Order: sequence, then C-alpha cells, then structure tokens
Amino acid sequence: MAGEYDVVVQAVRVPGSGYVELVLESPELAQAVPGQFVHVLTPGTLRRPISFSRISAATATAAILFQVVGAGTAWLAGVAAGQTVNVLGPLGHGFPVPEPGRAWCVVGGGVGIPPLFAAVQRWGGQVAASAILGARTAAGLVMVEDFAERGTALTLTTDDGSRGEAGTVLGPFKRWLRAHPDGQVYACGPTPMLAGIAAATRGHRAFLALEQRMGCGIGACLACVVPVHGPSGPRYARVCSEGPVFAAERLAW
Amino acid sequence: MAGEYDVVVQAVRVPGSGYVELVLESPELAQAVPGQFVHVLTPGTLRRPISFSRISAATATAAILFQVVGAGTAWLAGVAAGQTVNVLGPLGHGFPVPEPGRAWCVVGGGVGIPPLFAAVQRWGGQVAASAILGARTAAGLVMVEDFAERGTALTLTTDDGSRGEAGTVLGPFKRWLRAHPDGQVYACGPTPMLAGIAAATRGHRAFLALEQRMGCGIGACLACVVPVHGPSGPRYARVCSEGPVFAAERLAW
Amino acid sequence: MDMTVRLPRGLTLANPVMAASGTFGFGPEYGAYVDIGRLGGVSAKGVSPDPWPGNPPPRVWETPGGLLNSIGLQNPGIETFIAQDLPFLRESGTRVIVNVIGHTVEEYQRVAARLEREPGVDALEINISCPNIKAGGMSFGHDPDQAYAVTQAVRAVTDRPVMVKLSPNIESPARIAEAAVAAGADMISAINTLVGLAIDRHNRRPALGGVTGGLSGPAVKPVALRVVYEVAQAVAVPVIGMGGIAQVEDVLDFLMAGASAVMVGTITFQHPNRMLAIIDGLPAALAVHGFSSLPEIVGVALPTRRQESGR
Amino acid sequence: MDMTVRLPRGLTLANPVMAASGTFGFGPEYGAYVDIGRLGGVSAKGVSPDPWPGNPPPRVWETPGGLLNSIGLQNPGIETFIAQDLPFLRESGTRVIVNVIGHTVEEYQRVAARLEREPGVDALEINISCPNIKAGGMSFGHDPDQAYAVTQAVRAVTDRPVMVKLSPNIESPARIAEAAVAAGADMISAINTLVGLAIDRHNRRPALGGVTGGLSGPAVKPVALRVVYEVAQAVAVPVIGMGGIAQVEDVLDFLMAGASAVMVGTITFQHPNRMLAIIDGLPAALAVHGFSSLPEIVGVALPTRRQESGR
Ligand SMILES: Cc1cc2nc3c(=O)[nH]c(=O)nc-3n(C[C@H](O)[C@H](O)[C@H](O)COP(=O)(O)OP(=O)(O)OC[C@H]3O[C@@H](n4cnc5c(N)ncnc54)[C@H](O)[C@@H]3O)c2cc1C
Ligand SMILES: Cc1cc2nc3c(=O)[nH]c(=O)nc-3n(C[C@H](O)[C@H](O)[C@H](O)COP(=O)(O)OP(=O)(O)OC[C@H]3O[C@@H](n4cnc5c(N)ncnc54)[C@H](O)[C@@H]3O)c2cc1C
Ligand SMILES: Cc1cc2nc3c(=O)[nH]c(=O)nc-3n(C[C@H](O)[C@H](O)[C@H](O)COP(=O)(O)O)c2cc1C
Ligand SMILES: Cc1cc2nc3c(=O)[nH]c(=O)nc-3n(C[C@H](O)[C@H](O)[C@H](O)COP(=O)(O)O)c2cc1C
Ligand code: FES
Ligand code: FES
Repeated sequence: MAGEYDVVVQAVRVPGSGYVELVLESPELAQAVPGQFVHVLTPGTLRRPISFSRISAATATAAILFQVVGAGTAWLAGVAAGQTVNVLGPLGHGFPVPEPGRAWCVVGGGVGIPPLFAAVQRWGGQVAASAILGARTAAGLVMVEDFAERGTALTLTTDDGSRGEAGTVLGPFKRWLRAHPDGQVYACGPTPMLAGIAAATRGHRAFLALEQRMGCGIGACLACVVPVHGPSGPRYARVCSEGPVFAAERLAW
Repeated sequence: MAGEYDVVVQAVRVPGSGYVELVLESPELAQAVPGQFVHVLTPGTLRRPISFSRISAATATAAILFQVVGAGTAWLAGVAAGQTVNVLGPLGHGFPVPEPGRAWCVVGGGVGIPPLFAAVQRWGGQVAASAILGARTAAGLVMVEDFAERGTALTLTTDDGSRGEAGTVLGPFKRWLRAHPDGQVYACGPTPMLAGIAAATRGHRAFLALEQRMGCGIGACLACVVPVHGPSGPRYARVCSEGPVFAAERLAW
Repeated sequence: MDMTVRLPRGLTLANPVMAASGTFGFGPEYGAYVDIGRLGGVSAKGVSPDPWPGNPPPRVWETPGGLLNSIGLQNPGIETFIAQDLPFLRESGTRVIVNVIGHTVEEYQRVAARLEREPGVDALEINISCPNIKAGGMSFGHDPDQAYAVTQAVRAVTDRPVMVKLSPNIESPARIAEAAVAAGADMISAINTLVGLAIDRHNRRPALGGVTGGLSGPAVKPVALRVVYEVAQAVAVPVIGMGGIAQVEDVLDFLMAGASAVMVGTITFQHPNRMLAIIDGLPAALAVHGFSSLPEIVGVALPTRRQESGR
Repeated sequence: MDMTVRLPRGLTLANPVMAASGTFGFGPEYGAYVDIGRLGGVSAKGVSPDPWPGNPPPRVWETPGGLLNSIGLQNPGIETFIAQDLPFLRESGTRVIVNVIGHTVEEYQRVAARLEREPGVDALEINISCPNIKAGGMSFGHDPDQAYAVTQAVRAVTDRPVMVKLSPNIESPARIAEAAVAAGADMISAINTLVGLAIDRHNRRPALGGVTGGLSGPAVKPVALRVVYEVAQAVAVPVIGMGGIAQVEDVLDFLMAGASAVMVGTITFQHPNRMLAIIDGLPAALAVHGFSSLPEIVGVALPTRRQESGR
C-alpha cells in the first residue's frame, strides 16, 4: 500500500559512472507495479521522484536506478548499504499488463530504461519482449545486461554512435512498428523521444511513462501536470497520480 | 596574522556533557592574544564566534571550548579529530597584558570561562591570578582543573549551589575587590554579570570581554555593536574589531 | 494543556495547526498518509465558480530554502468540489475551510453563496492574494478598496466565519487587513506567497511555465512573521499565521508574533505527517518556554503585550 | 573570454562581480582577506551627510537560507568617509561606488555634491530602499514621485554614473525604476533587502533591536530574479542584479534575467573570497552553457531576447 516508509538500503550498485542503483528492503514497495515510482526524501525542499528499476515480491525488495544530475541525486548516491532512506510509495499508476498474443516492444531512452526493465522483469515471461534502448552515449545504456539475461531481443542506439546504431531509438522503433502492425509499445525517456513515439503509434496500443517536476507526488498540489484530452477539450492531468503512465492517445501534446 | 584558514582539528575533548573543546593546529592562530576569537564556518548563513580557551605557540596550536546551544555548535561538536574546520582569525582585540605588581582577578561565568583560562595560561606565570568562576550548575564550571593545575586561587559559585558558593560570582568578586582596592579585573560571561562587574569596578583597571551577534566578524558589517562613550556622547562600537575586550569604563550601558 | 482555539462565529479548532490551502489538495489526496481528523483544520485548494485550467508546466521549482509554484489555481469549479471532495472533508472530522477565488467580486460572491447551502463547511478563506493568475486574484489583495469590496460581497451572502488572506507583495499588508476587517472579515490569514522567478539555465528561460511564481517555504518565514506582527497590531480580529513553518518552534514564533492559529504548507510535501508531529509536540514546547496555556503565548512579542508583562 | 563590462558614462568594470553595499564595509575592513583590486567594483556602506548612529543591537539574526539585518545605516558621515576610507578604496584598484543615503532629498544631494570634488569615485548608488530607518530611506523607494525627485536632485549635481537601488517591498519595483530613469538615472541596481522579522523565543520579543530588519541571502534570490527580470523589461538602462548570489551559477541566472553585472553581499560573511572564486569561475561557467562572450548571456531569458533567438 502506498505510504511513507523508512526503508533500509540493502545494496548499492554502480551500473556505470554517474549512475547508481539502490536496492530497498520493503515488502510494501515490493508490491509495486512496474511504472510506479517512489518520492525520495533528500535535502532541499522537495522530494525526488524515481521509478522502480526492479521489483521482487519474492525477496521483498524493490530497486531504483538513477543518474546523478543535481544536488538531490548526488546526495542519494552517497547513501551506503545499511542506511535508511525515507520514501513515499509506491506512487502513481504503472503500466497495464501487456496483452498476450501481441508483439510487445519496450522503448527506453537514458534513465527511462529502468522502469521498462521492471516491466520486462514482471511480464517478460508471459509476453516475449523486444527492447529498443537508446542514450546519448554508450555510458547511458544502463541495464542492457539485465535485458539480455532475460532473452529480450535488443536493439541499442546512441546519439554519438559509440554503441549500437548511431541516432535515436525512433529509427529502429519505426522499423519494428512496420514489422509489427498489431504491436504494443511501452516507452519512457526524454520528452522529444516520447513525442516521436506518440506520433508514430496513433491507433496502436502505446503507453508512455512521463516525467514532470513534482511537488507532493501524491496528487494534492497539481504541480506535475501534462495536457490530456478531456471530454470538453484539453485539460491538465497529474503525472504523479493519474500517471506517470498514460495511454499515448490521451496526451494532448 | 588574521586570515581565513582551513585548520586541522588535532584533538577533541569533552570537558562535560554539552561542552566540547577542539584543539586546532595552526601556527597563525597560535599567535593569538587571549581574548581574541575565531569566526568558525558552520552550516547556515553566518559563522560562529568562539574565543580561544588555550593558545600555545610552542605546539603551534590553539583551542576553542564551547557549549552546544544550537545548530551551529551542534554541528561543530560533531567534527572529529583529523577533520578540518574553516576559520577567520585570530580576530579582535584581546586582553592587555596585566600590570605586574597589582593583584589580578579573572571572573568568568559559564562559557565566559575559557578566554580567561587562556589569559591565565599566558600571564599567570608573571602575575599571580585569582579566579572566581561561576555557572548555573556544576556542569557549567568548565576548565576548573586547568586553573587549579596552574595554582590559581579559585573561588567557585553556582546559581543552584551544586558546587562552590550558592549564588553568582558577584558576591565573592565584591569581597575580592574590597580586599584588593588596587586590583585589576578581567571578566567574561553573561551580560548581567558583566554589568554588575562594570558597576562594581568604577575607578579600577577592569577589562570585559563581550559577546554580541555577529555578521562578518571583521569589522565590515556593523552588526556586533555595543554602546561606548565617545568624544561627543555615546556611539556604537564593534565588538568584533574594536572589542571583544573593552575597558569597563568605556562601555555606555 | 488545552489546545482548543476559539475563533469568531463559533469556529472552534481542536488545535491551532491547519493545512494551508493548495498544499493539501481538495481533501482526499493525503488521506492515505495523514490522519486528517487530528488536524486543527484543512484549507482546501482555491475554488472558483467555474473550472480553471491552471498554468502550463513546469509548475514548481526548488529554490534555496524555498519553493516556487505557479499552479495558477487549477480547480474543477465549485460544483465538482462540492460533489467530489467536500463529502470526504466533511466526514474527516477536521474543520473544513474553503479557499475562495474569483476573477471578479461577483465570482467570489457566487462561490460563497453556493457554499451557504452546503453543510460541513466551517469557514471561508477569501484568497485575494494569489500571485499566479493574471486577472483578479492578487490585484484584489493589492488595493484596500478592492479588498473591501470583495470582503463585503462575501459577507453579504454568508454567516459563516470569513477570513481574508493577505498578499505580502505590497508595501503595507496591514492596510489591506484593515479594509477587510472594516468590510466584515472575522479573521485575517497571512501570508500567501511572494512573487519570485527562477531561471532554467539549461533552457535559458524562466523555469516556470507561468514565468513568475509564488515563493513559499522556510525562506519566507521572516517576511511572514513581519506581516503577522504588523497585522496583529493593526486589527483586533484573530490572525492565522503561515509561511515557512517546518517545526514546532516555528509555530511558537508565529503565536508570539500575534497569530491565534497557524497553517502549514510546503513542508507537507516533504513530510506529510509533520503537521501531526507539530500538534503532538506543541504542549511540551509551550511548557518548555514557560507557558501554561495556549492563549498565554498569543501575541506575547507584540509591543502592547510586552508592556503589560514588563519584558 | 573578455569579462569587461561597459556601463554608461564610461564606467568600465574589469568583470561583472562587485561587492554589495553594507556587506563589505567602507573599504579597508576586508583588505586582509580579499584582493580587492580584482573585484569588478565595491559599493561602500551607505553614507549620509552627517554621522548616523544606527539601530540598537542585536542587528543580525540568522534565518533559513537567509539573514536579517537591522544595522540602521550606521555611518560616520561623508566627511569622515572621505578622510578615512575613500583613500584606501581609491588606491585598491577597483571601481569605487559610493552608496548614498539621506533623510531628505536635500541630504542625498549634499552627499552627491560633496563627492563631486573627490577623485576616485567611479559611480554613485542612490539607496532609496533601505528598510532599516524610520524617516526617509525606503519611503523614497516606495513612491515613483519621490524616487524621481531624489534622482533628479542627485543628477543635477553630478556628472558621475548614477545607479538607483530598488526596494522589493512594493507591488511594482519596475515603476520606481521607470521614474528613476526618467529623472536621469544611468543604471538600476536591485534588490535591496526584504522587510522581515524574527522572534527571539527565549526573550519572547522581536529578535532585532530595530524590531524589523532586512532579509538577504539565498532565500531572497527568487524575488531578486523576478525584480531584475521585470525591471530589465521596463527600462532601457543597464540593471545591476543582486540578492542571494552564492555561487557562479547564480550569477548566470541574474545575467540571463537581464542584469549586466551583479553585486554579492551576504555570502561574503561566510566566504570572504567567494567573490573572487566566482570571478575566476565565470568564463568557464559561461563556456559550459554555450556562451562565447559576456554580452551574449545578458537578458537571454527575457521575452524579447527569447523571440530573437527562437528559443
Ligand atoms: C515519475 C518520475 C520517474 C523518474 N524516474 C527516474 C529514474 O528512474 N531514474 C532517474 O535517473 N531519474 C528519474 N526521474 C528523474 C529524476 O526525478 C530527476 O533526475 C531528479 O529529481 C533530479 O534531482 P536532482 O536534485 O539531482 O537534480 P536537480 O536538477 O538539482 O533537481 C532540482 C529539482 O528539479 C526536479 N527535477 C530535476 N530533473 C527532473 C526530471 N527529469 N523530472 C522531474 N523532476 C526533475 C527535482 O526533483 C528537484 O525538485 C524520474 C522523474 C519522474 C517525474
Ligand atoms: C566574541 C565571542 C566569543 C565567544 N566565545 C565563546 C566561547 O568561547 N564558548 C562558547 O561556548 N560560546 C562563545 N560565544 C558564544 C557563541 O558564539 C554562541 O554560543 C554560538 O554562536 C551559538 O551558535 P549556535 O548555532 O549553536 O546557536 P544558535 O542560537 O542557533 O545561533 C544562531 C545565531 O545566533 C548567534 N548567537 C547565538 N548565541 C550567541 C551569543 N551568545 N553570542 C553571539 N552570537 C550568538 C550565532 O552565532 C548564530 O548566528 C562567543 C560569542 C562571541 C561573540
Ligand atoms: C503548491 C502551492 C499551491 C498553493 N495554492 C494556494 C491556493 O490555492 N490558495 C491559497 O490561498 N494559497 C495557496 N498557496 C499558498 C499557501 O497556502 C501558503 O500561504 C504559502 O505556501 C505559505 O506557507 P508555507 O510556506 O507553509 O507553504 C499555495 C502554496 C503552494 C506551495
Ligand atoms: C548587513 C547588511 C548591510 C547592508 N547595508 C546596505 C547599505 O548600507 N546600503 C544598501 O544599499 N544596501 C545595503 N544592504 C543590502 C545589500 O547591499 C544587498 O542589496 C542585499 O543584501 C541583497 O544581496 P545579498 O543577498 O547578496 O546580500 C545591506 C545588506 C546587509 C546584509
Ligand atoms: S506532484 Fe503534486 S499533484 Fe503531482
Ligand atoms: S560582525 Fe561585522 S562588524 Fe562586527
């Protein structure tokens, strides 16, 4: 159940320079749906939202994987195994269960990759997944080995060509979509990438996990909005509580 | 020379519950005059002024002894030996050299005691000192053993009578003054105590080390003032740069 | 120690700590995290007659010791509020304060009049001080005559306790308070946010979608205390203080400066349960500072009270 | 990268980082700690025709992310300043700005006129915005007509570059800026401190001897940026930005918001050498953010500049 929890950090991993993954001991967080997130207490005046990178009910743990970009993530990167962090979670609406019998592709950019791994970890046994993962440089391609271990069909891209195809995920993704006209898509990453996917997937089953600056993280402050189609024209929906996962067609970008 | 220094904490002592003494390695601070102080960098927006409790040119160290009263001193109490603190110092004007051949009494209240020990440490060999030390309770009577080791004639008082005479230092001090009409006095402590001493010592050689809320600590911001007699009536003088030690008769309380 | 606060028109709070408008949603959102019934009260997010869309995102930005927001008073309108959120608040057991907004005097009045027919509304807070909307809103809080007009219009349609919320973005909030009280306000609440701006260096533009935003959090506490201190001397009605409260000592400061009760906002985003911790800690904190009752501390730092007590 | 800033009437700064008035003394005090000659400039503590005693202590109080001060513009008067402090500043090699205060228009004018006879004064900063004195001071900064009158009176007696320093404690600092520019101000500096109050809980009274004080430091940065952003759009003259600058990124924010140069105050109390660190770090910080010259960044976040560049 969503709540405020002090959770022990069971392990700290460094999947690459500037990236940190924390494994959190928490039966409650271990009930999360992939695509959900925690709002982590850091110094400063706001918490920091971070998606689950792995969720394991069996071990009663959930992990978060983040890039160090500013003061909050820098602080969090300094937390050691055995220490406690305070989180609100699991928050928001995660991905829906992928429909069996349809080709499934997860498309992740940079730190958008972790929640997609959580999805593949959860549902990859039932529905075979392809993964198209991109980043600016090879260093940003996190969790590739985790996908590979699960037998996910992988396509990698980097903006600078340092690993996989040069360019963005949109090229390989459009090829995949042409090959799988009935395919379903889960995506997470930078806004331009998601906008490109939304444009390419009209009529498809496509779910996007969005980011937005957040206050409360639980639906109270109306900070974290994105425009969605409403019955009477566009309206602002809260990413934290109505998302972060939205059906692509709902978004009024 | 006064400057900004990163100094290594050579040792941490806990002279009593809620009190901490840090020995700082610094040839520069070791040149200080008793009564001078350092302005210590702590979190928050202002530094914290603390007087020297011991000064040793021989070991190139100077110590500060403080009571934990708020966030700044609590932070400073957490500094461990071997770590570095940033200070501005030595700052202000310390005590003048006591005149030889005159009885000398140091009167200290609570955390006003440390700078007086520094004075006795420096000049006690030349001019025999009496010390009248007071505090609210026995726990506040810091450095008593240090005075005792130097053979200082000691009188102790506590407000609650838990050690020494019950009451304030003013009782024993006035007795001392009657016995030593030509005596000289150095005092540091809470304002009411200093005001009492100033009132009792008109015509005597009396020097008071004052406290005041400080900004810069070096004379630039005019925050730390006390009223003193000026050529054309009272004016505000800066405790940090014109003090903290003032001749009692200069003060326009 | 009895923590009850007795305010005008029979408004009685179980304790002096309430949730500030806009930081506690329309009611249900924090239900899973906070035992709402234990709060002194909840001021719901501002409600207008018709739905307001709010400002484009980003709508929040962290600043040193503070928070900028430019929500733009997004709200579903009074009818949806009454249908969807009010029942929850009414059942929660806390005192329910509805924060009222409008573009015109008539819009404020419409919300107040509409609420008159609803049970479970304990007070109205007239928000004439929100910096995040272009028309109306703050301008009412910047001009005594307009503050008077809005308050009078609301007063004309309700017998409920009415508090008017002040903007700190003007030379003299006390003059606005005087106008509101002259027009029939039962209480003053202060402060709303300070107008500020942050830069998104990466994108080389103002960080907030609404360009400027409202500053709240510990950073603004000294400004809030100053306004409370001035207003408490200017008017005879109770003042509800807020701005940067993060711990129980902050509450003591506001009470000493003349507030009869307080609201707590931004800190809730970090610590949903901090309000309850403050409530739990208040009796001991008062005792430590030598107070044996709540009324004793209210305004003790004001010149009048200081003269009385000879401090 | 060339860090020179060219301002009106030939005022040229070696770099855009100056010491803010009141936080750097009258000149000599920081001499032992800071290589003053490397600063873009120094604005000395406010000077009046005759000595002012200042406010009773305590005069400073720490607040969350900020500092309250109530110095009350203690100063030895213009003659003592000229005799004792100006020679040091003049020799230091930095640009010397004299911060001018008065109780009346005539007093401001007297200081300006007196300085006209002194070499080594590079500019005047007219402080119509200090919250810490009862008569004069801030009231001039709260009324466009009075701001006009003071500026015009100073302009009449000096050919030196004149900047007028704004108060943020009003609805529209931009309107004061317009009045000052109409009266002949060459530049605007902003912001002075926000009026605030702290409570000394132990003594149950306002913490500062002067009761209210001026809030500065990182806490006020969003308010300062907002004022700079508004003023830079309202007037065509250069704006000198300040309020809460603590690191080089803060300087970028102010420049993007429309400031041509900045002043640094409160952080100096913690880090006397921070201004020099900022100066040293500025070229690299500009380069990291894609700027190849200083003028390029100035005002890049303003609506007009954003249209030009299509961002
Ligand atoms: C639902 C959600 C899930 C996320 N999941 C991940 C994840 O799994 N891994 C990961 O590395 N990052 C993730 N992010 C982004 C992450 O929240 C930011 O990188 C982080 O907050 C930056 O904090 P900071 O203090 O280091 O940076 P700063 O830039 O100093 O942060 C300043 C403020 O901006 C906010 N902020 C900064 N960047 C973002 C952003 N991209 N989105 C939202 N708020 C931001 C911060 O929360 C903070 O309030 C997610 C964001 C959201 C909204
Ligand atoms: C010249 C001088 C010498 C001092 N020497 C000593 C000493 O040797 N040992 C010792 O224990 N204390 C000494 N003090 C007092 C010491 O500075 C304060 O106890 C300390 O600053 C409290 O900081 P804080 O953050 O723990 O408390 P807080 O109360 O949280 O501090 C808040 C602010 O108030 C200021 N402040 C609080 N108390 C005082 C005070 N009594 N005087 C001046 N400013 C204060 C702090 O510096 C800070 O800016 C001295 C003060 C001065 C002016
Ligand atoms: C995100 C956010 C939304 C707010 N919305 C409202 C509102 O709708 N109506 C209102 O009167 N005040 C609103 N406020 C102001 C708060 O009620 C409060 O006056 C202010 O934040 C100062 O208190 P704090 O520092 O404890 O947050 C809002 C504040 C924040 C941070
Ligand atoms: C202790 C102190 C004294 C000040 N004295 C003056 C002054 O004499 N004249 C003036 O124009 N501004 C004065 N100021 C305001 C500063 O120049 C500056 O405008 C303000 O502090 C904001 O900048 P900061 O946040 O970097 O300190 C003073 C500020 C402080 C903190
Ligand atoms: S972050 Fe508060 S509503 Fe989403
Ligand atoms: S603390 Fe700045 S002058 Fe003394």
